[in-house]
Amino acid sequence: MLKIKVQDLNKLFDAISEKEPLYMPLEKAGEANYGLYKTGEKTALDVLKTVKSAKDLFFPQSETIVKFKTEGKNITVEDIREEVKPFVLFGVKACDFKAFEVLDKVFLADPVDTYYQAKRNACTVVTFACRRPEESCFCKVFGIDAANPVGDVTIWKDDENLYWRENTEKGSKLTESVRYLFAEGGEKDVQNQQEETRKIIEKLPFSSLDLSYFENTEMMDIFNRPEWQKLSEACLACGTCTFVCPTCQCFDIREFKASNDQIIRYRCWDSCMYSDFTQMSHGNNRTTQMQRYRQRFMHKLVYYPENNGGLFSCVGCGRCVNKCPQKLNIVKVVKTLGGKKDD
Amino acid sequence: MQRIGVFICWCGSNIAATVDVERVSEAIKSEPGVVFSANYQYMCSENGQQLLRNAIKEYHLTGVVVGSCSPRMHEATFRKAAEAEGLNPYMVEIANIREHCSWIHKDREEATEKAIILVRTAIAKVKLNAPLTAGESPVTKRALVIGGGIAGIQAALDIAEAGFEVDIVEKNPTIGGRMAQLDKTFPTLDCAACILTPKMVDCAQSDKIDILTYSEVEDVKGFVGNFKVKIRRKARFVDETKCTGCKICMDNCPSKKGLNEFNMNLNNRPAIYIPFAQAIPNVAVIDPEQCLKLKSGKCGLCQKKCGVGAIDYTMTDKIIEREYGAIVVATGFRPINIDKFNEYGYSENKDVITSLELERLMNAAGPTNGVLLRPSDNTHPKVITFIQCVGSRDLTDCGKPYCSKICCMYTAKHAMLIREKYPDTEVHVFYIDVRCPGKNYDEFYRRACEQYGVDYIKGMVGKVYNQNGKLMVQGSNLIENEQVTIPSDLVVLATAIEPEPSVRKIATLLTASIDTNNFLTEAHPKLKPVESPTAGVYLAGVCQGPKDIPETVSQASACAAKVIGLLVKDSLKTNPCVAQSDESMCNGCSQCANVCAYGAITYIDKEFRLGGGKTETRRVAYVNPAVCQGCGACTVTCPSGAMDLKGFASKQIMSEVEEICRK
Amino acid sequence: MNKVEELIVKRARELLSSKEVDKVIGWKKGEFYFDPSPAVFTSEEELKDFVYNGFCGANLSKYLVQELKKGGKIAVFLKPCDTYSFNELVKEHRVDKNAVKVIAIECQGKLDIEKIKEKGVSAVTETEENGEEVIVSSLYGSAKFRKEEVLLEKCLTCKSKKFAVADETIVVNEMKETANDRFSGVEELERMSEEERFAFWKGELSKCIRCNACRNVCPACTCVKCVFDNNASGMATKAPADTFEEQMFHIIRAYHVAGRCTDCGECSRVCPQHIPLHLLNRKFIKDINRLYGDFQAGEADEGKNPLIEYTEKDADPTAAVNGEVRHA
Amino acid sequence: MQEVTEQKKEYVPTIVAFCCNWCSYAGADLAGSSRLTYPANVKIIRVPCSCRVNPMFVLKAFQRGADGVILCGCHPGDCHYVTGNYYTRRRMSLLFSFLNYMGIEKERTRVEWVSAAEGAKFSAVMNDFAKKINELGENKRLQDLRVKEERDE
Amino acid sequence: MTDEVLIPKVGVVTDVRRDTPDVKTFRVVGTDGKKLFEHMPGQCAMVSIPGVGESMFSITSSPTNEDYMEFSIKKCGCVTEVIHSIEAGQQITVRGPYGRNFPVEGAFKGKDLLFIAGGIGLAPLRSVINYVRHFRKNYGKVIVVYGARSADDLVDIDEIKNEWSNEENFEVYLTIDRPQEGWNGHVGFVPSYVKEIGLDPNMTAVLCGPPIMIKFTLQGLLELGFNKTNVYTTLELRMKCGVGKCGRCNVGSKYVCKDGPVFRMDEIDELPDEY
Repeated sequence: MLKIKVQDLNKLFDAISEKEPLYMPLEKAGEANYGLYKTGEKTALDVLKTVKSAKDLFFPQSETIVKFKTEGKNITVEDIREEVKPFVLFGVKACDFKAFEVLDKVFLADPVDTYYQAKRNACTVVTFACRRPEESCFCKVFGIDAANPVGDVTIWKDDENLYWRENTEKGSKLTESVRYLFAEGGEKDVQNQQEETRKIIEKLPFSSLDLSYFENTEMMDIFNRPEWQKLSEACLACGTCTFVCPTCQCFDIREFKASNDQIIRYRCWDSCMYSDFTQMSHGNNRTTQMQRYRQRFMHKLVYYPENNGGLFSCVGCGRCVNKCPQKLNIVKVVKTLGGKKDD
Repeated sequence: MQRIGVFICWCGSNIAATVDVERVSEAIKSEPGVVFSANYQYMCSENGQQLLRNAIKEYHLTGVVVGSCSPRMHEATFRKAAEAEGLNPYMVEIANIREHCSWIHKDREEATEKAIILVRTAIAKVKLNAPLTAGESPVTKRALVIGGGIAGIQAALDIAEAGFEVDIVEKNPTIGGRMAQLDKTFPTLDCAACILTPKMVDCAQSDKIDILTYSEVEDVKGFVGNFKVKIRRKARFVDETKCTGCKICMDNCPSKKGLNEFNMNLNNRPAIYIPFAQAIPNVAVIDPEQCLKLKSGKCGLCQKKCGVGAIDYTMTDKIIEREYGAIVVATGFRPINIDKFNEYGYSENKDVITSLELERLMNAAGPTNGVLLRPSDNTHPKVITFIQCVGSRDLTDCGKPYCSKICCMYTAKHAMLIREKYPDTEVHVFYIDVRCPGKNYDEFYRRACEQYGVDYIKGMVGKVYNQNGKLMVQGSNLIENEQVTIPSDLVVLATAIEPEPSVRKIATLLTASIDTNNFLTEAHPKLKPVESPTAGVYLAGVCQGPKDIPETVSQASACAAKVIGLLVKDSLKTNPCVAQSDESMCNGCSQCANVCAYGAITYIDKEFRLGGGKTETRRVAYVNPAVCQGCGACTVTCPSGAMDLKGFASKQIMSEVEEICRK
Repeated sequence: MNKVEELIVKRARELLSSKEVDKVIGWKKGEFYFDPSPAVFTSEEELKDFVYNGFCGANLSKYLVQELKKGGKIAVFLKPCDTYSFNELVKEHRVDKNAVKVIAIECQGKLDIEKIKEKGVSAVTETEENGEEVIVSSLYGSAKFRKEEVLLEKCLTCKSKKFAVADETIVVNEMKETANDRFSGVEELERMSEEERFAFWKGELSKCIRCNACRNVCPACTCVKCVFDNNASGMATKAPADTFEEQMFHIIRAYHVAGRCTDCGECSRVCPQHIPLHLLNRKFIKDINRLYGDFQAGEADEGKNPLIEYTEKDADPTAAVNGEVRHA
Repeated sequence: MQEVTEQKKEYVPTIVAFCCNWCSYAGADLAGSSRLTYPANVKIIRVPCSCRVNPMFVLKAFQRGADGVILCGCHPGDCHYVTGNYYTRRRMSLLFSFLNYMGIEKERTRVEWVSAAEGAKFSAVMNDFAKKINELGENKRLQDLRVKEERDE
Repeated sequence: MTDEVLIPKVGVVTDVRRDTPDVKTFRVVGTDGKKLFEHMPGQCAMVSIPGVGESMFSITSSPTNEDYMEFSIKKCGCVTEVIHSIEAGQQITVRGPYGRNFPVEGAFKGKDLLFIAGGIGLAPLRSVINYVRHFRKNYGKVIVVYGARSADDLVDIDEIKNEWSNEENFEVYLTIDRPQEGWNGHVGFVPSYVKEIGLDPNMTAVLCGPPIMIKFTLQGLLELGFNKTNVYTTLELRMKCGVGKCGRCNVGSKYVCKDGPVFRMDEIDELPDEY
C-alpha cells in the first residue's frame, strides 16, 4: 500500500497525464463528468457520482465506425479504426467498474466489438473506493463492495491522504511510473475507512433490496404482471435513465452525409425508452410506453441474467434514482413487483 | 435513380462570353444521376427546345436542368417543351447563370466556377422534385355582389351584361347606397339621382340580376369557383311580390316618429316606409322597433288599408343558400362618428352639421325640399363655414390616420353650389391643404375660389362655440399668421369616412384580410388592386380604400372584368405548388391556419390505425389546393414539419443549401 | 400531512366517489419523502398513496394529452405555473377542456433535492416550510435553509402565482409573488461579449447528452413526430455526434416553442446535466416582450401567439438584433 | 461546441441568399440585367416568399459551412402573399437575436427588403454583406466539424 | 487490425430482376466478381447504400450457388425505395451472414418437408428449398404451398413453374387471394388452402409470410395434428448491428438477429408476445 498527501494530488495527475492520457472526473459548467485531464483542470474526484458513467470511455455516446466515399456507382469503404494508445481511467467507483463486466459480456462476446475491445484493452483502470455512499446507492444488492473495488489499481481517499494499491500487472506498470510521488503505508487507515463505509452501506435504505423474486420467477410471469401499467404511467419516454446508466448498451447506427460523396457511419447511444426504437417501416413491435418501460427493466432483471449466468444488468449506482425527471426508477420496479411474490 | 439531363445555354455571348459553357457541361457530366450534358447557343430557340426534347426521349430523362437566363424568363418555355415530350413540367429546374452569374461577374474563371455550383444546385433540387399535376375545380357560373351602392350596382350590371347571373345582397331596404343620398356630384355637378337611378332601374329590369335587399350574408363556405353562401333575408313584413309602392300604408301609419335614416335623421318617417321615392325595389318595409302592431299587437292599420294584401306581420327572417363562383365585396362606407370631436361642438349645436347632412339639406327630396335652411330655426344661413379634415389625417384616437380623399372636392362642390344658389351667403373654408388630383378636379377647386369667391383659409379650427346664437369658429390663418374668429350661421364638417362596420364580419367569413383601419386588403397594392388575397373574392369601392364615384365605378368595372374572366371558365386549374400536410405527423395545433392569408387550411378529424387493431382519431390540417397560393408561411409555423410546400419542399431547399455550401 | 395535501386528497376522493371524474392526475409517494412521481388515480383506494409536498415540482398538464386519449373525465391538480401550460394545450387543441376539471392548488415554490444534497443533507425525511425558511429533517438530524437556497431554479424566478385557469382552487395560505426578476439571467448574458456568450453556451451545451428529457417533459412539445426523430426532416439527430448538433437541437427546440413556451421551467428541472435551458426560452420571451409587447403564453386558452401575429410597424431584424425596443 | 481554430489563407467565405420569387429574386435579375456586380460567393436560392425560409434552412447552411446567410423579401406591405414577409420579419428578428445570444456574430445573419425595381439596392446589399462577412472570416462557431473535415481533406 | 463485423464489404449489383410490382431481386457479387461470403439457408445480411441506410434482408439464393447471392426485396420504406431505384452496376455494401439458419444439416435431414409461404415470405424459403433440391437425396418428400394477393404478386414464379414443378417427389401448390382473369389455379387464402390439401402431420413444416398468415396457418397445422416442435418460421424485427449487441431486436432473452431469425414454434411460445 502506498499513500500520497491530498495536496500533492495534482502532481500525481500531472505525472500520469504526462505519460498517458488521463481520464477522470472533471468539473465542467458545474457538473462532474469523465474528461481528459489537462494541467489546471478542475478535478471532481470527490463527487460521488459523475452524471454520465465511465462507460463513455469504452462505448462513447457517439463513435464513427466506418466511412464511405462514393463516386458514381462505386463505393470505397474506409476503415477508420486506429490503434488506441494506452490511457488511464482514474477514479472509477465500484459500481461503474462492475458495469464494465456487464458491458464486456455484450461487447466482447463473439463476434467481438473491436471498437470497444481496443479501448478496453488500452485502458488501465484506477478504481476509487466510496467513502460516503448516499441513499440512492444500492450496489451491495449486487454483491459489490464499494469499499474495496478491484481494477488495475484501487485507491482510497480521506481528508489527508490518497491510498494506492496495485492489483494487476497493468497496475504495477502505472504504479512504477509514479512511484516516486508516493510513500509507503496506509493499510490501517484504509481498513478503518472500509469498516466505516461498510457500516454506512448496511444502513442505506436500499441495501436490503431483495432481488430473489426475479431470480426465482418464470420470465413470462414477471412479464405479465399487471403492475407494469401503473409503474410506467409517468414515464416521459426520455432517455435520461439509459444514458446515465453504466450498463445500458443499446445503440443506433446512423449515417451522416458530410458531403454528397462522403458518408460517415457512426453509432450512438440509443434508448429502448424511445418510441422509435423498434419502429420499422411496416410496424412496431412495442407500441406503448408500458411495453418499452417493461422491456428496459425486464432486460436488466430477467433477460440479461438469463443469458449471463444470473448476472444482473444493474449495478446499483443509483443514477437513475437521482436523475429520472419524474422519479421513476428500478428500485420502485423491484419493490413493486418483488413485494408480492404470491401473485 | 433519377436520369437527369443538363442543358447549358450560351445565350449567344450573354452567358458564353463570361462562362466557359463547355467546361460547365463537362464538369456536370460526372455528377451522380446526370446522364446527359450538353450546351447550345440558344436553348430557348426552336432548335434548343428540340435538343431538350430529343434528349428526354433518347435518354429517358426523368429530370431536366437548364442553365440559362432567369426562370422568370423561360421557366415556362422549358416546362412546356418537357411536357410536350411527356415529361412532367415540374421536373424541370432552371439554374440562373445569366442574371445571377455571367452578367454580374467579369472574371471568367470565377463565373464559370459559380455557374457549375448553380447548375449542381439545380441538379440537387431536381433530384428531389416530384411530378406535380395541376388540379381542376369546376366553376359555378354565378356571382355574388355584397352591397348595393354604386360600386355593387356597376359591378352587377357589367357582370350581367356579359351574360352571367349575379345576385346583389344589400342590407338596407333599397339599393342605391350613399350615392343616392347625394345631391350633386363633382366635378360636373350633375344630379346624383339622375345618373344613379337609371342604373338602379337597369338592375331591377335585368333578368340576370337578382336583387336581395334587406338581406345580409350570414355564412360563406367553399373557395374560388365554389362558394356556398347563406343569406339572411330579414323579415320585411311586406310581401315584395305584392307591394305596388303606392304609399297608402305610409300615409296611414300612426307611428310617424321614426328617424329618417335616408335623410341622415334630419326628419321623421312612419314605421312602414319606402326609404325614398326612387327606391329599388319600390316596396315598403316595416321597422319592427317602431311598428305598434309588432311591438304591442295593437294597430294593424296598414294591413287594413293595403289594397293588395301585402302586409304580413307574421313574417320571419329566412335563410337562403346559394352557390357562387365569385364574390364582389362592395360594402361601402359611412361618415365616422364625430361625437368625440368636442372642439367643433357637433353634438351641442344643431347648426354644426356634417357634409352628408348638408347634402340632404340641399337635396330637393330632402327634409327641406332643397331649400337650404339651418336645422335650428329653419332660417337661411348667411355665413357658412366649412371645416375640412374632420377626423381625417388625424393621429389621435378620435380620428383616422388616412386622408378620406373625397372631402376636398365635395367641400368645394358644396361651397360652389351655395354661392351659386344663394350668392348673398358668405362661405369660408378652413383647410390644412387642398388635395385635388384628378381630371378636372383642380380646375373645379380653382373655380370655387376664383369664380365663386369662396374664402379658403389655410389653418386649423381650434374651437366652435355658440355666442348669442352665432357659431363662433375660432381658427388660425396660417398664411396671414393670425388668429381668426368667424361668426357663422352654419358650420359644415367635412367628416372623414370609414368602411361600413359590417365589413368586419364579411371579411371574417371570406377570410379576406382587413387592415388596421378596417379597409379590406387587396391582393397586391399595385398589381392586384381589385383582388382580395382570397381567390375569387374581389373588392370594389370604399371598402378597399377611400375613393370617389368615378374611381369606384372603374374599380367596380374592373372587378366585373375579373369576375367575368373567372366565370367564363368551366373549370379552374390550380397551382400545383401548394402546401400539403402530412396527416400522419400533423397534431392539429392550428398554428398554420392562423398564418394563412387565404383561409386555405381547415381541420378535419381523421382516424389513424395504431397497430394492434387500435385506432385513434386526430384533428389534422387539410389544405385546399384550390385556395392555397403556395407562399409557404404555414410550413415554417409547423414545428413538426408536417406541412410542406410542393415544388419548394424543405428537403429540396435544404439540398440546395448543402450543394451551395459544398464549395 | 399538510393542510393543502389533506384538502386535495379529500377533494380527489369526493370526485372519484361521486363519479364526477373517472381519474385524477396527481402525485404519488415514492421511496423517499423527496421523490414523488406523477400518477393517475382511478380509485379511492389508490389515493392512499397521494402526496402533495415540497417536492411535487412536476407539471402534470402534459399527462392530459395521453390520458384523455384513453377517454373519461379527468381532474388534474395544477400549480399556478402549470395552469398556463394547460391553457396553451387547450389553445392548440391538444386537450379538450370540457373533459378536464382543473383544480388549481397552492404552491409556495418547490424544493430541489439536488440542491439540498449539495448542502450536505442526505436521506431527507421531511421538510417544513416556515415563511422564508425551510426546515429539512433527515436521518442525520435537521437543517434550516433560507428558501432561496433550496428552491428549484424555476421557482426562484416564478413568473406568477396567479391561476390562468381554475375550475376550483385549493389555497390555504397566501401565495406571495417572488421578487426575483426572471430575466436577470438573460440580461447578464446579453451584457457579455459575443465571445463570452459563445464560451458560456459552449460549456453548457457540451454537457448535453441528448436524453430528450427537456423535450419530452415540455408541455409545448407535443408533436406527433419531432423533427429530430424524423429521418425525412433532414434534421434528425439522436446523439450529439458533433458540437453543431447540440447547438442545433437547442436552438431549434427553443425556436419551436417560442411564443408558446409559458416558462414553466420543466426543461431546466429535468436536465440531468443542469443545463440552464430556461435561459434559452426566456431569451425568446424577453425579445418578444421587447419587440412586440408583453406577452404571456398560456394566459388565455385562445388567441394568437406573437409568431403567428404581426403589425405593420414591427421592427426590422437588424434593428431587433441591435436591441431596438418596440414602437410605442 | 467547439471553435474551429486554424484558418487557411485567402479564405473565400460562402454566402447563402434566400430570395423571394416576386421581389428580391426579380431584384437580383434586375441587378444582373443592369450589370451591377456583386461578389461571386453570393449564391441565391429562390423561394416563393421569404416566409418559406425555415430557421432550419439557416442552420443547415451554417452547418454545411456557410459563413453568412441573408434573406431578401418584398418590402413589408408589398408582399405578393400579402402578409408573408410580416411573419418573416418577426421570425428572423427573434431567430437572429437568439443566434447572437448564443454567441454567433450578429453580422452573419441579415434580412433585407429588396423590391423587383431595386436592382441597384440588391447589388449594394450583397456587396456590403459580402464585405462584412469577409471581415468576419470563417464561421467558426456554428458549423459541423465533420463537414469541414471532409471538405478540407 | 482484426476484422470488424460492423464494417461491410463492397458488393456489385450485377442483375436486377423485377418479380412483382413491388418486389425486385438483386444479384450481388464482390468487387472481385466472386461471391461475397458463404452462408446457410435462412441467414440474413445487412445491405446498405451508404447515405441512405442499412437494412437486414434474408439471403434468397441458395448457398449451393457458388457464383453470387441474391436478395429479393420488397419496396416498403425509405431504404428499400432507394434500393429499388438502383440499376445493374451499382455498388452496395453487404455484411453478414447473420443469424441462425434452418437446420438443413440437422433436424431437416431425412424428413418430409412442407414449405408454406405468403407473398414476399417466399424469399427466405427460396434459399432453403433450392438447397434441399440440390441435396435432394438427403430429404424426403417436399411440398410447397405458396400464396399471394394476386398472380402478379407471386415471387419467382418462373423458377417455381419451370424448375420446382419438374422435381420428383416435389409438389407445388399455388393460390391467390382473389379470383383474377387468366388464373386457373386455386383461389383462396393460404391457411384454408393448407387444410384442403391433405397433409401428413409428421412432416417438418416451415412457415414464412405475414404475421396474420402465420397465425392462422399454424392454427390449421396444429388442428391437422402437427407438432410445434416440427414447425419453423422466421421472425423479422428492427435490427441495427446484426450481432446481438445493439439491443433493438431483443425479445425475451433472445436476439432475433443472432438467435433467430429461424425459430421453432415451441421456442416462439416461450417468448413474450413482442415480435
